[in-house]
Amino acid sequence: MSDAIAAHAGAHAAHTAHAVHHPDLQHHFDSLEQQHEAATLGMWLFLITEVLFFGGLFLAYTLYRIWYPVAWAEASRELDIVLGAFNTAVLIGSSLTMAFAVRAAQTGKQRATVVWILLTMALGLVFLIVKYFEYKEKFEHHHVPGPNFAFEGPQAGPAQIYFSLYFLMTGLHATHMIIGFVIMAVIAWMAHKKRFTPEWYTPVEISGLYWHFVDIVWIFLFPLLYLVDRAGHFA
Amino acid sequence: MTVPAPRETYLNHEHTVASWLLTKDHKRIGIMYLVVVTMAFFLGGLFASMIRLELATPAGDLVSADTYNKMFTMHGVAMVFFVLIPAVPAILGNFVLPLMLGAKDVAFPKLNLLSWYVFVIGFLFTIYAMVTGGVDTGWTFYTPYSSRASNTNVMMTGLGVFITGFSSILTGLNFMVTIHRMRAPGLTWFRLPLFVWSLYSTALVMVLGTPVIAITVLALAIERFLHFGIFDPVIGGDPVLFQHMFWFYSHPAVYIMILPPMGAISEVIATFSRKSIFGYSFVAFSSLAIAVFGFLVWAHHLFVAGISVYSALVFSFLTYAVAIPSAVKTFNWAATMYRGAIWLKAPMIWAIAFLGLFLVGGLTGLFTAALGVDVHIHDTYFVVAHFHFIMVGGAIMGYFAGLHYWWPKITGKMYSDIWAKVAAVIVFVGFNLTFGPQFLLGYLGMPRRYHVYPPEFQVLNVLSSAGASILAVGYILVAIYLVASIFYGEEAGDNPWHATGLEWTTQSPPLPHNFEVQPVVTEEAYEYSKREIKVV
Amino acid sequence: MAGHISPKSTYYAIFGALMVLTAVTVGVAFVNLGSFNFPVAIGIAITKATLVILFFMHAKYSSTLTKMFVGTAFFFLFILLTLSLTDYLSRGLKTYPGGAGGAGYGVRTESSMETRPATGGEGH
Amino acid sequence: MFSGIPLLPEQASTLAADVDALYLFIVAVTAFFGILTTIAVIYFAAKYRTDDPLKVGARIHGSIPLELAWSIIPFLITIVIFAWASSVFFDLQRPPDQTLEIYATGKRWMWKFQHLDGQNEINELHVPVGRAVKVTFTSEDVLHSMYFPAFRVKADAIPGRYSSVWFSATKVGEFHLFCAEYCGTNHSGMVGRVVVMEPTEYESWLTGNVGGGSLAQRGERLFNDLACNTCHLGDGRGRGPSLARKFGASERLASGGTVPVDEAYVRESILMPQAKVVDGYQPLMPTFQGLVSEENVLALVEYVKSLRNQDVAVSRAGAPGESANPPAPQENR
Repeated sequence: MSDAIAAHAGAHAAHTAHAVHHPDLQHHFDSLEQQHEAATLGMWLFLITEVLFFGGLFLAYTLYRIWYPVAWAEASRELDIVLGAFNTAVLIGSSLTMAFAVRAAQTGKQRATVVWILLTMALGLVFLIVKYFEYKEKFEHHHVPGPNFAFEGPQAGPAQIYFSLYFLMTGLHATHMIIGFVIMAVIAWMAHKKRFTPEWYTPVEISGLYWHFVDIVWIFLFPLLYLVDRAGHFA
Repeated sequence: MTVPAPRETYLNHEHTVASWLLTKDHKRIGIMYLVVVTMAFFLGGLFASMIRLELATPAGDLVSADTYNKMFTMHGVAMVFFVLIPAVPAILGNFVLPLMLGAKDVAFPKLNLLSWYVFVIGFLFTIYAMVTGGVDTGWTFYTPYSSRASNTNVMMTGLGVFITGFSSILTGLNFMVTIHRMRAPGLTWFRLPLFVWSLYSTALVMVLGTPVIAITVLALAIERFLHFGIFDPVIGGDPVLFQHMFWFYSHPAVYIMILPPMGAISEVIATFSRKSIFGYSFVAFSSLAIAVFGFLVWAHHLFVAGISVYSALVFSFLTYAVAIPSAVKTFNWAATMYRGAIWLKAPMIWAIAFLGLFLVGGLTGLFTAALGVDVHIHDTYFVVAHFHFIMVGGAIMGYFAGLHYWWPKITGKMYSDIWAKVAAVIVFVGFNLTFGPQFLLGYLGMPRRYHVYPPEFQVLNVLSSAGASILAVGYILVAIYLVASIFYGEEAGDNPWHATGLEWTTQSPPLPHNFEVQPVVTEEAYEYSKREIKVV
Repeated sequence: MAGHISPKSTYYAIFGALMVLTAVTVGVAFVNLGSFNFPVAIGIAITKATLVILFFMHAKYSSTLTKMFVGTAFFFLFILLTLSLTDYLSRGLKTYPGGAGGAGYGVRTESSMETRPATGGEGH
Repeated sequence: MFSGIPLLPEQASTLAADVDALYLFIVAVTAFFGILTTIAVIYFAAKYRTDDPLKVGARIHGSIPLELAWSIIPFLITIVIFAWASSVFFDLQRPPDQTLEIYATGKRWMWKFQHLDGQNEINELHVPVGRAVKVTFTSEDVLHSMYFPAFRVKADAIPGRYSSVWFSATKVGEFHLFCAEYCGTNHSGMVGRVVVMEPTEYESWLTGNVGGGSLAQRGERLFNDLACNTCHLGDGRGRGPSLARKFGASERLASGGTVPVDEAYVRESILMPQAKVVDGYQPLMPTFQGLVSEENVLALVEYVKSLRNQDVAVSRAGAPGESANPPAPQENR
């Protein structure tokens, strides 16, 4: 992905797109078609590694949830379900705007592409701001694992595991969001410079894949972390 | 008569340092990996020498216990992450994969360069960790020792491994896309050289496995640094979970190490037997089968680590299943030689040495997979000997076979055939003497990672140390004649082995963009019997 | 350049479905389904993820190869989870007359496992 | 010089011979296939050798029957090995019903053994010949692994959990005890010996080394010193449940469900008392995490175990040591 973007950055602006001698066609590819396929395939493969990357944490999560259902129930209740649900909606919304950004690029609407990407970034920012306040609250309540960790009751040990996983999972997710935010900024700039055409919009598309993936991770994190035992089954 | 102008090659078309450090040429990147990996190899070898010297006597008289522990840890880290994993894919794979496919480059040349930089940064982190006190956890970083007890540079080393992991992921991703999308016209999947199949399988493991070690090491680092607790038994965590996650990658990583050398061996044996590989599709699919089955067996490293007995049964059974594709490959290689026209040049000698050692390594795996025996030999020198036979006897010998095979293509120069054969024999003998006795030691009960040991084990340890010195001579010899060939070697010619394969149809060293005209493939791989071979 | 262009209505429909499913998963979390809360929540999350992959990410219109890659990712994730759990879920089982204490016996596994399904009937 | 090197370690337990038989079987199988393949490769290399680089080999592409044969036959052989090895494994994992119980803790860098009669040993373990011995152990710090090569048994010591090995020694003598899981600086110094003695000698060793009463008695003293007995009254009317006749049975939990009362549950109840509260009782008990060492936990566990056959127990506060209880059973199950 970075390849395609960087390659593009090095190439001169493409006002007159032509399939054979397109300025964005790198020398080692035969056609834009081949280049596009390679780039999207590469992105999908990268996302596969991301699935397994988060997968290790999902394994730890599953194991400890089976072992410590009560601690999971109690610790999860410390999270604010309203903020969690709000953020879920925000992120799904950003996926929608991202899908529209790709669509605008596909149909050659440069200005609309910029607008949709800026909207996506705005929603991403909202998500991160909400996340910041959630983290802040955790710091204040000493729910950050480590020497200062405090948790009422007998489940303090396993609850610390829960919060370790909470911070690792959401922290990594937020890191991905920030990276996505930077990528979006680059893409918005490129779109603003009218670098995309219906013949060549690969960077928009593969950045979109990445953004949607980050959304999917959250779609799993939300029920796993916020909705553990709201029905009061274990405590 | 005028002196003909030297041909333009990827080596001579640019000369500046920047032209190397900023190159996007897969061939130059392969060479840059060669340089770093060779450094790591001699670094790891240095640590190994220290270990073997220390173990020549039962007492801990050469280095202190702490130093010894750091020695074997850093030997493992350097060799596993910076030699075995990148050796064949990143050096030989990078160099020959696009050539074999008839492509101008890999799919993402800049990403390829980035992988090298990521690799070097990871290596520098690890070197930094080594020179500022070292690390003593063993390359396996088992918790809670690594997270709580050790007071060495675990964080730095872990970060080095984490960063290097991304190099591996990006290389794997690049190779997979390249093989899918960059094949020359006519080069269908079943016309691909078997080296490509093995690289594809390897890339699959890299892409699927490496992220898990990345998250595991990251979790460990955070547990150590920020005192999070995921594996911490004090708050109810399970240290064995770390082992599960660690081996989910690190066992398939063994296949990252051994599959590409297997592919190189297929090339060498077919070329020097002047025959199609016996059972092409079985060899090809066995690579994929090894890659996939390799993901199902990791807990055989945990048979005495406290996993459930039922789980142990499942993993033992699956381990036997993964043994079959490796056996199939070996039988096919042997069968390929049947009624061949066997030209015993140096690469073939290395390949035959590989067969002998890999055979021992693979067969001794049957012992470690057998539950009843593994309880006794787990964490003893038997296991040490077993995996060295696979990783050094298999992976490194296969790497050398491949390096000797493609060396004339890479450098355009031919090394001394006779010295190469002598080196192969020295390495083979030295290797067997080093690690053969360790099987006996292990079954007699000598645990691994022991700085001092009971005196009754001394004779076998002395034999092993003696073998190690022979081995060292062999490796140094290889370095000498290969380097010498660059300066004094004869011109190799474009196809010195009279081999099939697209990489031999271009000049040696190749053009910057590999081929003058886009090659088109019209036949299967290794069609020696059909083919009028171009005589140089 | 090729590439499927979905109508805007499709995106709106998927967005709507995702929002509804989010509301459902929150709502259902407050209903005591015993041991089924977890599978239901995961089921809804998988459905949502599938919608995103198929429509927002255009996997539905992509090559077989892409689809295979997506499948591969989840297959190996499945392997990681299930094969690890073969250990954890069978650790507590009594395997021999000697009782507890054999290799593979976990201190915490067993009772918490037994607690979980057994509590089903009497949630407070 | 080399004649002195044995190929097998001493066989000193009932299962050692079984493990060695399996080992030798695999040696035979692998040697057969290894030598067969090696001979084939060397023979082909010699017979079909040529120095003419232009000669080409025969046109053979493969053979499906051969491929199937050398896939299926090795697979069947590995199945045999798998089945045999698994049966040996189960024997190694499954102690007989009557075992002599010994407790141990691993800590950097020593093994500490506790006998039921109260004898403590460090890096040395005395056991009688011809009797099944089960060592139950845990670790106080990092991973260790208890390894007796002469008995062919090994298991990792894991902090927070109990592991065990069992063996029945067949030879009088001294054998190695190793730590097989890397545990830091002095890992290779975490070694010791197991001394196998004639039963009579063992008895006299036991009586010569008594110190401070049996393990169960030490547990009882701890039980009183830690004031456990103020709540866990013998008649069941205390704030905590009576512990008489509990071990080996199962207990109903306040959260519903049952839990078998075994070493692990007793240990957990001492260190994390509110994890599984017995039905009908309040979660009042404080944790003893950090207050009781793993060795003392084992003593308490053994004490609770010793109460399994008693009708009424644990009500005599203030009478440490002078026990009216029958001596703790030396044999478990």
